[in-house]
Formats: sequence, C-alpha cells, structure tokens
Amino acid sequence: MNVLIAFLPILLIIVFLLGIIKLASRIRIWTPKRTSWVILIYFMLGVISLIGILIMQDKTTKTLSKQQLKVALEEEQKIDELYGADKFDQIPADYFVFTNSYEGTAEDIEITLGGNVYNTRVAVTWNDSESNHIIATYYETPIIFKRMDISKDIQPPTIEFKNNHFYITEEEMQFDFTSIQVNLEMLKPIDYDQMSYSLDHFIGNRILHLNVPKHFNIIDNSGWVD
Amino acid sequence: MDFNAQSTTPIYIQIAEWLENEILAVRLLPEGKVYSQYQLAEIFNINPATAGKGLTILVENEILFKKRGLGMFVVADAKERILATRRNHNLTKMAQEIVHEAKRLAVSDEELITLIKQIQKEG
Amino acid sequence: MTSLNNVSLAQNIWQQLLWKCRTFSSTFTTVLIVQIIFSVLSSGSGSSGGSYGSLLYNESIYSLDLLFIISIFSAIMLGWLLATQSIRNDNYSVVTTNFTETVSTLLFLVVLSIFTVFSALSSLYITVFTRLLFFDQVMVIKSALFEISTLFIFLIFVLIAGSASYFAKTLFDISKITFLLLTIVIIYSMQTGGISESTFFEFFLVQSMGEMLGKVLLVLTIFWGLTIAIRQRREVIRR
Amino acid sequence: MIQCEELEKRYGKSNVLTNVSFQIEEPKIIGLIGRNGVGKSTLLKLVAGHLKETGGNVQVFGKRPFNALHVAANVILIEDKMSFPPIFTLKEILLHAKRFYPNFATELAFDLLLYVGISEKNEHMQLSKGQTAVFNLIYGLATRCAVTLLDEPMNGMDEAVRADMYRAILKDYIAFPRLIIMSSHYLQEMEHLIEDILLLHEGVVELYAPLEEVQQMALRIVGQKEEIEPLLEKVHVFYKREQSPLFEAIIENNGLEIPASVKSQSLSASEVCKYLTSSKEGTIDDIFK
Repeated sequence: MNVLIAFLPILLIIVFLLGIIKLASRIRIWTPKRTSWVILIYFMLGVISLIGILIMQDKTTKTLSKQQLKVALEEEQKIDELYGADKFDQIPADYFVFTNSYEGTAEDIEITLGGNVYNTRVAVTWNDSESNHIIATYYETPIIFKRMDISKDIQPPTIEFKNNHFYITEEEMQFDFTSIQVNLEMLKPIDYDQMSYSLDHFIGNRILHLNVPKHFNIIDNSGWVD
Repeated sequence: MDFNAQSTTPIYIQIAEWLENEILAVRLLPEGKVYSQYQLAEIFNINPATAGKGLTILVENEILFKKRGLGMFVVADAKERILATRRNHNLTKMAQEIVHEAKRLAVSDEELITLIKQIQKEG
Repeated sequence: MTSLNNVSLAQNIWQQLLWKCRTFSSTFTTVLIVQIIFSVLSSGSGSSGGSYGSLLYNESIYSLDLLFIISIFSAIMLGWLLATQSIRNDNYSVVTTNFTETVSTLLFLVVLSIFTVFSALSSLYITVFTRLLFFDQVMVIKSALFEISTLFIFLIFVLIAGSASYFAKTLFDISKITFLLLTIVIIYSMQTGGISESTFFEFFLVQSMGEMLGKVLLVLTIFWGLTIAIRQRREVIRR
Repeated sequence: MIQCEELEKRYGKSNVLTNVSFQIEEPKIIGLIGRNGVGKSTLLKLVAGHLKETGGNVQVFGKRPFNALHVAANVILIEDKMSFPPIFTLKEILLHAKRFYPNFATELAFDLLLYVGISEKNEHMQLSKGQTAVFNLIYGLATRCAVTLLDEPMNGMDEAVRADMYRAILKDYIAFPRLIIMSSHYLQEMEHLIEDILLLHEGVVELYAPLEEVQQMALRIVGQKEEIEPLLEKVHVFYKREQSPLFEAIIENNGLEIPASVKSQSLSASEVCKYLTSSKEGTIDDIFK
C-alpha cells in the first residue's frame, strides 16, 4: 500500500502526460509513419549508446567477479588470522607498504588514533631490544569497496610522532561514483546471504604494526590498539 | 422519352412501351439485337431486374425472341405485331372511354357515330 | 455475383495485429515520451551515500527499476484504454469478430510490452551514455549490460500488468458492481491480509525458470481466457 | 444467402423484432422499408452479426452471423455511426481496407472521393455529416462484399449527391452483382433502383415482394359515396376519407370490377407501403374531428 501511495505522484504525472499526448494527436503529429521513424531512431540511439559505453572503457570500472571477491575474502581472513596470532613476519611481502623507525625518549609512549581511523588496525608487539627504536610497519592488502578495487585511491595512514606521542590519522577520502545496473534491483530475491553481504561491502586489511622495545610503556588513548 | 419513376404506370411497362416505340420508329431493326437488361438499366437508371421484366413482356408478346447466349432480338414482323396489339388494345380502351363519356353527357349512340364519322371526314 | 472472401482465423488475427500496430501507434509514443521525461527528470533510479571510516562515498545508481515502475503504470493505463468501446467500434470498420478483435488486441499488448522493454533499455543506455560524456565521474558497471533473463522478467510483468488491466476494464464494462466488489476485496486484503505488491512479485520470482514460466503462463491463460470469454458475448454498439 | 426464421430481438424489456421470417437467395437490390423505430437497423445489425438474436434464428451463407468470421468477411454494414481509427486519413483508411477486403476497389473509391470533392487528406472525424455519409457509402460500395447492408445511406446528403450516389450504387451493382439491402425513409427516391421491397411493421415482415407486385397491390378509388360504399364491402380497405361530395378510398386490388364511373388509379409503391403500415383504421383527420 505504501508503495502505491509513493507512486501516486507518478501516476498523476502520467495522467497529465496522457492529456498532452491526446492534445498532440489532435494536430496529427504522430502519424504511424513518423512514429515508426521515431521508434527506429530511438532504438538506434540506444544501440549507439551501448557501443559508446563499451568504447569509453577508460572511464568505466568493472566490478570484480564473484570468484575474485571470494579469493580476496579468503585472503583477508588469512591475514586476519596472522594478525590475530601476531605473526606479522609471515604477512607476504606483496602487502608490505612502508616501514619507519621512531626514537622514543621517555618511558611512556602515548598513542592517539584519529576519529576516522576505522579501517586501519593498529597492533603493538614487544621486543627485547635495548635500543629506543620503535619500528612501524604498514601492510595493506588490495582494498575492495562495493565490489570495486580501490586500492590505488587509498592513501596510507599518516603517522606523526611528537614528544613521545603517536598521532595516527587516515586521510579522508571522498569517493563519488555512478553505477549502472541493467537489472531490476527491486525484484532481487530478498534472502541476502551472509556471503553476498560481505562481498558487497569492504574487503581488505590495513595493518599498522608497531614493534616496541620492552622498556617502553604504551598508553592507548583510544582503546582500539591491540 | 417521358420516362417517369413516380408515375403510377409500372416502370417495366414503361420500358416495354419505349422499346416498342423504338421498333416502330425503326431505330431497332427487325432481326436486330436489342439492348440487354443491363444496358437498359444504365440508360434509364433502373434496376436491371425491372428492365429484364420489360424485355420479358415483349418476349411473351412475341415481339422479341431470345437467342441463347447472344441476347434478345427483334422478330421480323415486330412492327406489325405492335401495331395490331395497340390497335386492339388501345383503341378498344379509348372507345370504351368515349362511350362512357357519351353516356354521361346523354349523347345517344347515333349522335356519337355521326360525330365520329364527321371527324374522320374532316381528316 | 462477387466472389466470396475466404479468410482464415489466423490470417485475420495477423492482419488485425498489423493494423493495430498502426492504429494504436500513439501508445508507443506514449510509452516513449513517459520514459524519456522520467529519465530526464530523475537522475538515475536513486542514490546512496555514507561513510566508511575515512572513506566517504556517494553513489548514483542508474538501473532499470524506475523505468520498470513507469512501464508497469503505462501498461496498466494503456491496457485499460485499449478495452474502451470506441476503440472497439473502430475495429468493426474492417473484417473482425469479437474473438479476433480480442485476440489481436492481446497480441498487440505483447508487441507493446516487447517494445516497452527495449525502449526502457534504450532509455537507460542513452541516459548513462550522456552522463558518461558530460560528467567526469567514475562509472561502475555493476551488471551485464545486456541480460536476457532480466529483460524477460521485465517483459512478463509489463505484459501481465497490461493484460490484467485490459481484463479489468472488460469486467468493468460488463458489470460495474463485480468490478467494484473485486477492487474492494483486493484493497481490503492488501490493507489487512498481508498481501502487498511484493506478494505478486514474490509469487513469480522463484528460483527455477521453468516454474516461473509455468506460473506466468497460468496467470496469462486465466486473464486472457476470461477476457476472451467475456468479450465473445458482447454486441457491437455504436453511439 | 440470408435466412431468417421467427427472428426475435429484445433490448431489455422492449421488443423490437418479434417474428421476422424471410429468405433471400440471390443477388439483388432490396429496399428495407418501415416506420421509424420499427427495427430496420436492428435487423441489419443482426444480419451483419453485430447483434445477438434473442430468439429464432438468422443465417447468412448458412452460418449464424454473430461472431462468425466468414460472415464478417463477406458482409459490410454501413451506417451513420460507423467510425474509423482517428489516426488515419481517408487515404490511409482506403489503402488499409484492401488488406481486409480482397475485392476492395481502391481506385474506384479514390475516383469517387475526388468526384464528390472530398480531400483524401481529411480525417474521418473532420467530415461534415453529409460528407461522412458519402465517404461511408463509398467505403461500403468499394468493399464489394457479397452482402452489402446500407442503413439510411443517404442521410444528410444533398439532393445532387444523392442522385449521383444512387447512380453509383446501380453502376457498381451492374458491374459486380451482389446483395444490397438498403434501408431508407425515402422509398420514393429509390423506387427505381430496387427490385424487391422488404416491409417491416410492428416487429414482423409485413411484406416481402417484388416492387411491381407492390405497386399493383392497391387501388385508389374516388367517386360518389353511393357508388363506392358497396364496393368497400367486398375488399379490404386500407383507408377511406369522406370529404363531401367526394368519397375516397384505398382498397386492396384483387381484380374487383370497378364501375367505369368510378375513377380508379394504381398507387406508387411508397404509397402502398405507407397505407400498409398506417395505424389501424384511422388517419390524422380523425384526430381533428
């Protein structure tokens, strides 16, 4: 019923249009011959547009296939396991992005995560080194958002170290896009499975690993650091 | 010709009379072909069946005859036959009317005969 | 005697179908104009936006959905119009019977539905392409550009909508009371009985193609059969 | 070709045709005559299969016309209210007709249209009443259907066009004989054209006979009252009027001897029909007594 009410304006507009068409038919614009020409031209325009869309592929992006998404999802889970087990040295070299070394001068090191740090996970591990070097390593698996590979648009998080205080923020990113779906979304089966739900959202790992000598004391301001 | 659809004389009789007049005027020749019922229908703007009935009367009166597949033709002595019939038929009718009129006017038989003879004399 | 014309049923229906494609050609333009106007007025079928941490996104979706709804409404209206008396009377200036008149109109509805599907497809391509030409934005193709099964489903719903409305008008003409009662029952059950538009869609959208085809054929047979049965008995009344 | 047996047609409670029986076997032009509202149009529509009979039966080419394709293909009914799709011009209407009527005389139709001065670029809806009638008649004639039913075809036409159209009907009939049934109020106008008269009165066929027979059916006699009155006892009297000193009567013509002193005259078919269908034993004069 709600849908019916929602489309009442549409119905009204259609009725209004019908009135116009009826008026137009009185002055004989739409002879059968002209109508068939208009139809033919319109269909040809449609075909030309389709070809145009295919040709202008540099401006279009394809979504990843289900198979590719599944592979990516499995990879994400594998990395998740490594992350959970603190086995950072086993993360494949492909995903290594950068590593930095910072020198701590006080016993207490604070970490503050920017409010928008949501995708990047920060983990701290300890080592027995006597030095004051804190080593930050950033890994990133391909980032897939809404079935699109947007890795190349993603900026690594920025790490600022000042007065023994880490400020970790993510670059805010506006991502506008147009999508074409030559299908009927409204008629899609309602039973979305968990799989397709996760496929449709965010796939990918962004991991910042801080390797800290034991004599430092980490103070976590956000509560999100593992 | 004074053909009249609104007349009380049936059309087919008018057609028959017209054909007879044409024969008398020798516009239709003895042994010659007569108009078909369709030609007559077009000429007089009437139903072909009506025209056909006009022709049929003349066939019955042996003024026309049918040749199978060829149409209607005028019999050799058509003119004489027409004249004879008209004499018999029309003259009798006219005479009847004269006699009635005479009665109404109280003209005696002798007086009427005298009148006729007088008219014949004057020619 | 002029010779008698021999016309077979199929021949007559075919001739009438061709004739109707011309006499009802304004229905094609109606569909086309409505689709064009809605494509121009709306920017796609909708948009969604949000943020995912530092990732803010804005998606404009161009899909067949809006065109589909518009097409359904057009089909309902045109189906109703095609059943009106005056259109039927025009039909009797050529060789026709109630049966061939109705069957050819139903076949015309099929033609109209096929046309509607392809013009919707064209409309979508044209809007997307113009957007691609004039707006510099990432365009994501989220489905196959041409998908037979989608078009088939589109076609079927438009056809069923048209046939149902053609039947409704037929019923309306023969007995306004029956029509009214039926409408009330449907609206009442939609309000209270848990039947909604999606019930109809769900009825047809089953996983197996064969089952769906069976259901479609069943529904069409019912609508068409009843329409023909009712219209068979109607007399020609010219006013 | 056409057979009606005890044909009956009711609209709701009103009975239009109660018992119509007749049979037509060969191509001819028939005049369908009757008073207003007697059911002439109804009969034609039944024959054309536009209406469904409520009783009795009607057969055209041996088939029940209602919903019969063979009948529809060979019968055309031309009437005032005939309508064509508004999207077509007259030209397109005529060009399309050939697809449905294989015998359609497209050239003849265009020639006639040109002759009567109706532009083929017109739309059917734009035509005046008279032009509509002319176009419909041309259409009906051009279809050359074996059964052509013309319901008041000349309604709204002017005098000159009528004469031309009657001639057109006759010419085309001669070239392509078929059954033409023409209904009209003006029997006089088409008397010369028709072969048979089918007279409807009070829901039944009052008369179905050749035109000539109809003409011979009645006599008008005028004379003195004392001369006429004894005659009236022996025959059926359709009408009598006493306007002293004259006494006028219309009587059945059954070979009765008429005294020479009484003026007798046969009637035209339309007059006969008028008297056959006049209300029983009365005239307008009775109202003013």
